[in-house]
Amino acid sequence: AEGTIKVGILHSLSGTMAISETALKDVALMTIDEINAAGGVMGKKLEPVIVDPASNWPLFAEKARGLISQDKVSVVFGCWTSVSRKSVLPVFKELNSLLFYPVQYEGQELEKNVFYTGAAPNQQAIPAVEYLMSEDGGSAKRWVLLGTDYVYPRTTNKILRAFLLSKGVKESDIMETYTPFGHSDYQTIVANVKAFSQGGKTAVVSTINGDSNVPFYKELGNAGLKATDVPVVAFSVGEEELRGVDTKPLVGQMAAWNYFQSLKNPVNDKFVAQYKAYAKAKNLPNYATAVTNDPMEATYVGMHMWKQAVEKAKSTDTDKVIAAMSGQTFAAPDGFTIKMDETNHHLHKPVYIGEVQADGQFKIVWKTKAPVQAAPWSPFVNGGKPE
Amino acid sequence: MTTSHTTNPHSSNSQDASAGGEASYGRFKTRGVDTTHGAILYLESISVVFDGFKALNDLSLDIGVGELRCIIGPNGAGKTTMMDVITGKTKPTSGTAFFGQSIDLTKMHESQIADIGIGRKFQRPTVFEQHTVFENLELAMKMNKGVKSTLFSRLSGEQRDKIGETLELLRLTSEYQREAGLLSHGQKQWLEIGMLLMQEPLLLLLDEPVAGMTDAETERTGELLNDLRGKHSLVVVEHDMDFVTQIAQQGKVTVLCEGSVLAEGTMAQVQSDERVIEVYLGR
Amino acid sequence: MKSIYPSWQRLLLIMLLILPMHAVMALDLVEKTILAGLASDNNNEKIESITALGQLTNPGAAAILEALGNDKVFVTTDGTILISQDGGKAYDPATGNSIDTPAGADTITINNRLRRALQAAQASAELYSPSAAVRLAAVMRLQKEADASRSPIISKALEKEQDPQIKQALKIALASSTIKGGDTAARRQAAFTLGESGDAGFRPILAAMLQKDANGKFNEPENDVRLAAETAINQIDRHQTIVAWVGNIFFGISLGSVLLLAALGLAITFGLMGIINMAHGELLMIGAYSTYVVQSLFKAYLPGMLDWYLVAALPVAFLVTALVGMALERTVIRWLYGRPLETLLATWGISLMLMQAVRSFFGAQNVEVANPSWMSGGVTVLGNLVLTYNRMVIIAFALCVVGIVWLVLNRTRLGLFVRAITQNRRMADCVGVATGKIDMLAFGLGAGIAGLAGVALSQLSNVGPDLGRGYIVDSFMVVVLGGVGQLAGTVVAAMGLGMLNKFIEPFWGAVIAKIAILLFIVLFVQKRPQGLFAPKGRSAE
Amino acid sequence: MTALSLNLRPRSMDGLFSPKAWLALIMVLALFASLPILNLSFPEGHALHVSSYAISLIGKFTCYAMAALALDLVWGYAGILSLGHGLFFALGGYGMGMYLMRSGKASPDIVPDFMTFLSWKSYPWFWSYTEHFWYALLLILLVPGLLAFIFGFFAFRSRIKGVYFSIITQALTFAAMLLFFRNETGFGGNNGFTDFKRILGFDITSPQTRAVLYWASLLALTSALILGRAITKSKLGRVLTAVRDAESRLRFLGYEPLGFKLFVWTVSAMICGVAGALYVPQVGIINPGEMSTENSIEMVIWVATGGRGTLIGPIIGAGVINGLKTWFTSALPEFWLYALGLIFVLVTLFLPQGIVGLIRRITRQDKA
Amino acid sequence: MLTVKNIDQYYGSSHTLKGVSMDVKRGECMALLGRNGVGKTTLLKCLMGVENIRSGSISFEDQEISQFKPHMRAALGMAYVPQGREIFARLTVEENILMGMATKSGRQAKQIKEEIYDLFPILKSMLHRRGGDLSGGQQQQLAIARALVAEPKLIIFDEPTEGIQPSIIKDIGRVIRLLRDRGDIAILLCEQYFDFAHELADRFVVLSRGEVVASGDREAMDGDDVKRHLSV
Ligand SMILES: Nc1ncnc2c1ncn2[C@@H]1O[C@H](COP(=O)(O)OP(=O)(O)OP(=O)(O)O)[C@@H](O)[C@H]1O
Ligand SMILES: Nc1ncnc2c1ncn2[C@@H]1O[C@H](COP(=O)(O)OP(=O)(O)OP(=O)(O)O)[C@@H](O)[C@H]1O
Ligand SMILES: [Mg+2]
Ligand SMILES: [Mg+2]
Repeated sequence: AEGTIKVGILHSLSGTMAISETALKDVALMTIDEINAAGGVMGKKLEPVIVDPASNWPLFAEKARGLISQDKVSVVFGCWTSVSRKSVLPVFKELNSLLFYPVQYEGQELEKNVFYTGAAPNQQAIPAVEYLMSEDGGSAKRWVLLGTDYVYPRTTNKILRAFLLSKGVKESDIMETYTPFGHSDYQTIVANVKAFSQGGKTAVVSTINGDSNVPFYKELGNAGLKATDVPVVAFSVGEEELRGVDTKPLVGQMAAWNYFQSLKNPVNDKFVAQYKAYAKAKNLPNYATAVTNDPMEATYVGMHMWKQAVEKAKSTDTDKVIAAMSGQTFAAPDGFTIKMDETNHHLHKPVYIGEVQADGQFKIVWKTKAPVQAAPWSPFVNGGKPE
Repeated sequence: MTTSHTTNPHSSNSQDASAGGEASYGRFKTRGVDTTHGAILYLESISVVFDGFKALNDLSLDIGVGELRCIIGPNGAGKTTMMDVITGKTKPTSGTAFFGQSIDLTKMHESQIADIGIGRKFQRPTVFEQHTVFENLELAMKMNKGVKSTLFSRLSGEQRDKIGETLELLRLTSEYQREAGLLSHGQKQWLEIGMLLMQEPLLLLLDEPVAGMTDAETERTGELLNDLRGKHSLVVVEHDMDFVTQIAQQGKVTVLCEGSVLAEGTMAQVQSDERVIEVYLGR
Repeated sequence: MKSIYPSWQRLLLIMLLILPMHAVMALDLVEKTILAGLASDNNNEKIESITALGQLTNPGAAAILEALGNDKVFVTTDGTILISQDGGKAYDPATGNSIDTPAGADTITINNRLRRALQAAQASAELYSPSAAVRLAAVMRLQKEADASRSPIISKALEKEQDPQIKQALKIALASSTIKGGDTAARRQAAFTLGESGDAGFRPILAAMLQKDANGKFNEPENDVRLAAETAINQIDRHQTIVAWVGNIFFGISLGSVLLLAALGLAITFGLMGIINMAHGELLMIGAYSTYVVQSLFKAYLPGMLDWYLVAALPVAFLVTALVGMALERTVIRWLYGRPLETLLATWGISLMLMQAVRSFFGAQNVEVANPSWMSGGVTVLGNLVLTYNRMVIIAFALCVVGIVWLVLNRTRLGLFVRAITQNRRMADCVGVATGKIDMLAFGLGAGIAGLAGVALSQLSNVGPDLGRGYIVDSFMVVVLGGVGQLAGTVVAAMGLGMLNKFIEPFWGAVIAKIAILLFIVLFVQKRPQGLFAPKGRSAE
Repeated sequence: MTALSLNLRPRSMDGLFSPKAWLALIMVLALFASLPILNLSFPEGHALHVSSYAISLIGKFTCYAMAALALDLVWGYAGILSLGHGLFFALGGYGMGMYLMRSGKASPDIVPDFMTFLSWKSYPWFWSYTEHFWYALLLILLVPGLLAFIFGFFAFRSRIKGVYFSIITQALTFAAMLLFFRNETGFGGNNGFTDFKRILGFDITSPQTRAVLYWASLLALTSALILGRAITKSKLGRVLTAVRDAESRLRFLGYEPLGFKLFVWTVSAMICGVAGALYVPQVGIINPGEMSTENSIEMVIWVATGGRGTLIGPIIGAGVINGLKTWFTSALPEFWLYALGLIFVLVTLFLPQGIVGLIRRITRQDKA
Repeated sequence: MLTVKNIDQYYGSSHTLKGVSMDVKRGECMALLGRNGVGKTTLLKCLMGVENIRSGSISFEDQEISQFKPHMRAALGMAYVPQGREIFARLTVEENILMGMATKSGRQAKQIKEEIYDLFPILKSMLHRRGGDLSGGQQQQLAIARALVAEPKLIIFDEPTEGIQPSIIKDIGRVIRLLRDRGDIAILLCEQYFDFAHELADRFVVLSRGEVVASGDREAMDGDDVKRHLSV
């Protein structure tokens, strides 16, 4: 309709990624409602256009093209996996449109048409490992880098390995293991981790993806590997993922994120309450147990910043909005007024490390003093330079 | 026992085909099969064992060139199994099967065996049910059956005529466009005989060709086989004694029982053999 | 999120906490100075304080430690340590008073490091616990803290201990604490003891003894002891090899039984009935979701029986999936017999709908299905191989289900009729088999078995809309590899693949193992083009 | 008798298509071929304008249609159900992807990111010469063809049939997918290849290049259709159907099914590879997801929906199903699976011969 | 016992049975004759319910059964020996025979009566062989045995002697005569082997192109009229 601004939402609502991405669609809609209730953007209401790329990568590209060229959306919020982002990138570049990508990723990328509101490796992985090396984190000496076999874990682990080596960890004290997508039998791996941990204080860095986490944690719990023996820090496990796990045996296992639902600050209190109310009002399945998590917060923040940028640019024109985005700040639920970097399209983000509690929430055991600037090009890969 | 000959007949066969379709199935040629000793098929002490059960037990048999041999015997005597061995469907546990003097059948595939000139009609009529009657005959027709020549093959007028003649013979002309699966049991029997004729094999194996045919048709089939006698070698398995009498004439009839030859002789001799009456004919 | 269900549990915890405290309150108070460290921001000071509390070995200190572990200890703005109680009250361990919780009191955060210190501190006290299990757990924890300072405590406990198993564990714990500090003989003895334990955890200590320091001197000065250490290392390594083998066998069987369970229903619907049932995975999923629903109902209405929800889930899951299966059979599949490839298309459509239905009802996220307590954890064998209870239960369960299926198919006429129908539907009808009814029952049975498998799978992995997709390919491979329609083949194939996988995985990793298995299947079928248990002869055509 | 026998022929053994069918084919072709012209020559907003989005969609569907046609050749005619055609499709795609990956770089020796992450300084041997378009084209034909040939040779020689064959094609494809998922394999892991820039020196995103790619796909599809038609109409086609219905009987007529099966199987794989190769520049990504079980099963579904054993049916099926999918995922993002699933069920129940069967039924009724 | 009135049957658009009427009485053997492809098998299939009829009526023991499914007809006491044997190839011989007792209750259907083996001794020695592995004639015997164990009221034979050795044909003839003489069972025998049919039949019908062209008592069977319809 006239007088509205269309916003594309490109998250898988079916297929393997629906488990994670559905909540992002919900939070995006909630944010749109919120913005509209407050008068919209430049006096115009936002109109969401939802499509389902069905966890199918070429379909992501097709849908992105459709959103931009058919539906004429001004901006797209979407994608979760790196490959989906890679798949839509050429489309955004070709049609010069704007994508807000809300998930932590492996870095090594910087595109004009994308704003990365999730963490770069230095905003998540490195601090987590530093913590585990510290006395409080358990002074780990041996490392298990465990991941699902795809790009994010591979790259992250490559960065971590280089980082660990630079800290004097020996090659023989690092074990790197990968599992196929959808792997559900972690018996051997848990046994191996256990055997490996006999050699000294060991920590596990898990980049296991999606569905595989449940069987992994179940096996871990039942095999009696407690967080006090071998702590596991995960980069892909948040509140939403823990909804599907019996967390009692996992108490003390860790996750590193830039946001946790359990953060105590007024912005977050409001955000959490707002989402719960939204879930209830929309009668989302399982609304009674609705939670917020890091990518949801990143979506929320991203959308608000985009709104501010549009208002600053007084236009939804891609180039003008991109220019206006630089240096935008927003009082985020993560407890800080965070800033969009002037040049690198990533947010400055605080890093938190949380331990799983019996109720599926995280207890924050460590945090950075201030937001960290993103380093999309890791100094541990290719000398920190783009290709 | 050499195997080097196994490819030979193949090539000579394809030359045959490229030389142009023969207009009739009547002409008898031994296409590279060495029949100098007058016999076209030698089975020597063949045994076939299925999970300990001896379906064929040291069976020896030979068929002369141009002979029409009837084989009878109780149900389960091993007649079909014998044909399975000859056509390569079943590998014998022991023993040898030679086609002519030099071709070892036990070392060949079904298709190679068919290619060197052994055709078979199955006990249960087996035709290509989704193909029309015409196409069934076309598929059976003698020609080079390699991939390439099949891909580029076109029916010549002569070949078409031949199919037409066969259809007449089978009384299936009016059905030629129908799918073979829709034929009645007896019609399928006929069709399969027709396919066998189209193959123009040197040796024809017919497993119960008249089962399910009316008496009149049985007689006709008998006449047809009598026609083929001398031009082809034939092995016919049947339980219909009138029919066997009709086609055996004065030729040899072999009685199989429990996997080996029980008796052999003219129809009259065999029919009066006490053992044959006991196990087969009944009183 | 877990606001409703843990309430009963929390209640239990609180009760446990309060009960001993009432007894304690009158007894001992704890000096404020010892507690002061807890109020510090520095974890080192907290740990000092915790260690000191542990050495007090009095029930008052124990109560504080326990409360710390349960996040029940507060520090007020002025640095007073309080234990929270029911109804907003707090107990002051230094004074024994119960007061209102003051505003601004902050929970003392326990992280892993503190938790570890806490456990060690509690361990000393727990060495005297009346419960053997608690004692054993405490000893095991002490074994890991190879610290000479603990030797006296352990020796004392060793004198008192009666239980032979715990005694042995104590000896090892003692050895691990004396190996560094004791005299030559003690060290040598300790090395032997550690070697006998077979526990790889001690290997680094022993190995370190054999290494030379910066000055080129051995860390362990005595040659004798070094020899003993070397023997011990060999002993440990040998033991570990055995452990690895036993482990692999167990893992293999357990993976095999998972594959078997997942495939069994398909062995009926596809193997016997000839339906290429692409919705099989979704039937597994329905079974798993039934488990979830039963669990939720138990939480809501029978919290006391929660541990037994799984038993109730079995018949429920069986019935629900069987009914779904029968409904599918009557509405869709019955029209497709004899057209197997069409069943592929239709059941694929059904599977899409079922998946989406679950998404609409239960959300796209996984739902939580917890192991009941009797299925949590595991038993440790051979020193450090944990055989988890849930896996063992599932192995046993798989055997039971196979047995039942076998009985139904071979001891009732259903099996005979089903096989007859698939081989010649028309003739089966002619001899008087009510084909419609049998089809429905057989499909219902296959679906129900899938439902049972779903219950088992819910105990191992995630319960979500995609659950089925993860198993469908494997299930088909198992059924086909075994030979379609051969129950025994299915069993052997499942176990074989499970074993093979688990024996490859340690060498090549999970990814290559999976690839190797798939290629193995490709090659195996070349050898046996009709599967493992292929019918031979004429009838096979 | 001669008069009679001259009329005898297998069902419509004459020409490839009836004159009417030729006409229809040419008309449909002309219609589709003219779309890019409409796209280029009319501005957006004009009544005759065809959006680039539509062009890219149809281009993509054309490739799918080709894959479906390839599958129909083996499944519909020779009764070989492959649950692994996604593999050949993907291999063709990867072949093209390798070329595009290198042609877009300033120099073809610059290695892509994922190799940098692996600390590879130069391309591994299996990437050699892929910067040359014609060599890549060769790979696109040869790799799927050779793989199919070798795999088929052993499988058919072992007389693996029916579900057993289907399952091993599935196993092979699954294994290949896992292999390609691994970063070390050297094909970009899960991310595969994206961000293509140039093809034969032309900007891959320009409307003209798109139009050419679109036409190329259309041409390839048409050629594949005619080739398929020629094969199935020949005597070899009838042998194939005989293989499907009674393979062992065929042997006793002197045909060795191995060669026949291997022939269509390989041809089919190659067509599928070409489809994949044309698909990649149009969608801009190739990753191992193309080898997932679901994708291969979906191809089977296109064939079944359109009408198995008709060649034209799979083309229609691929178009219809993908069209619906595109439409549903935008129009009913949260419910489309119900709709699609229901369509599959209804098609099987009410259109046993697929869409083509329905059309035939209707036209036959008209005549009757 | 079985009455067929005016039934019409079509395969697609081809009219295979045209107004066929006949009846079979208890205690008699009725022979169905005709050339190949005239519709004999089709008629029997219609009686058994394997093919649907378009019009006409079929009644069994005064009950209209033309809408019944085959298994319901079997339950009423009809048994069928089809042309082409149609045994269950991958069931064992024993299971095949047990299938014949599908209409009986589970308990009754446990034990196979020895009488059957007296008739077909070969089956006893092959109880555990798969049906499909048997020779053609053995399969035919099995198919007959399967029908007999059902203890039916009406038994329909479609060319039961096909592929069977002469001595056993005689045995089968004896059995049919025995059944007929017992008087409580009706037999419908479709047979090409004229002498065999002639010996057993009380009455006969001849089909030609889907129509009944002749019928009568045994005496009339030798008639030229019949011969004409059977010859080529
Ligand atoms: N695969 C097999 N397994 C076990 N026994 C078999 C197998 N194939 C054949 N037989 C047995 O071998 C014997 C010979 O069978 P065959 O079919 O050759 O008999 P036949 O002489 O053709 O009989 P008929 O006249 O009944 O056709 C039979 O007893 C049969 O049961
Ligand atoms: N399923 C079918 N669809 C179409 N036509 C059929 C079908 N089955 C049989 N027919 C045709 O119906 C006619 C009668 O066939 P039927 O099998 O009843 O003959 P029959 O009298 O039993 O012959 P036979 O003595 O050869 O067994 C035949 O012309 C046959 O081609
Ligand atoms: Mg036989
Ligand atoms: Mg008949």
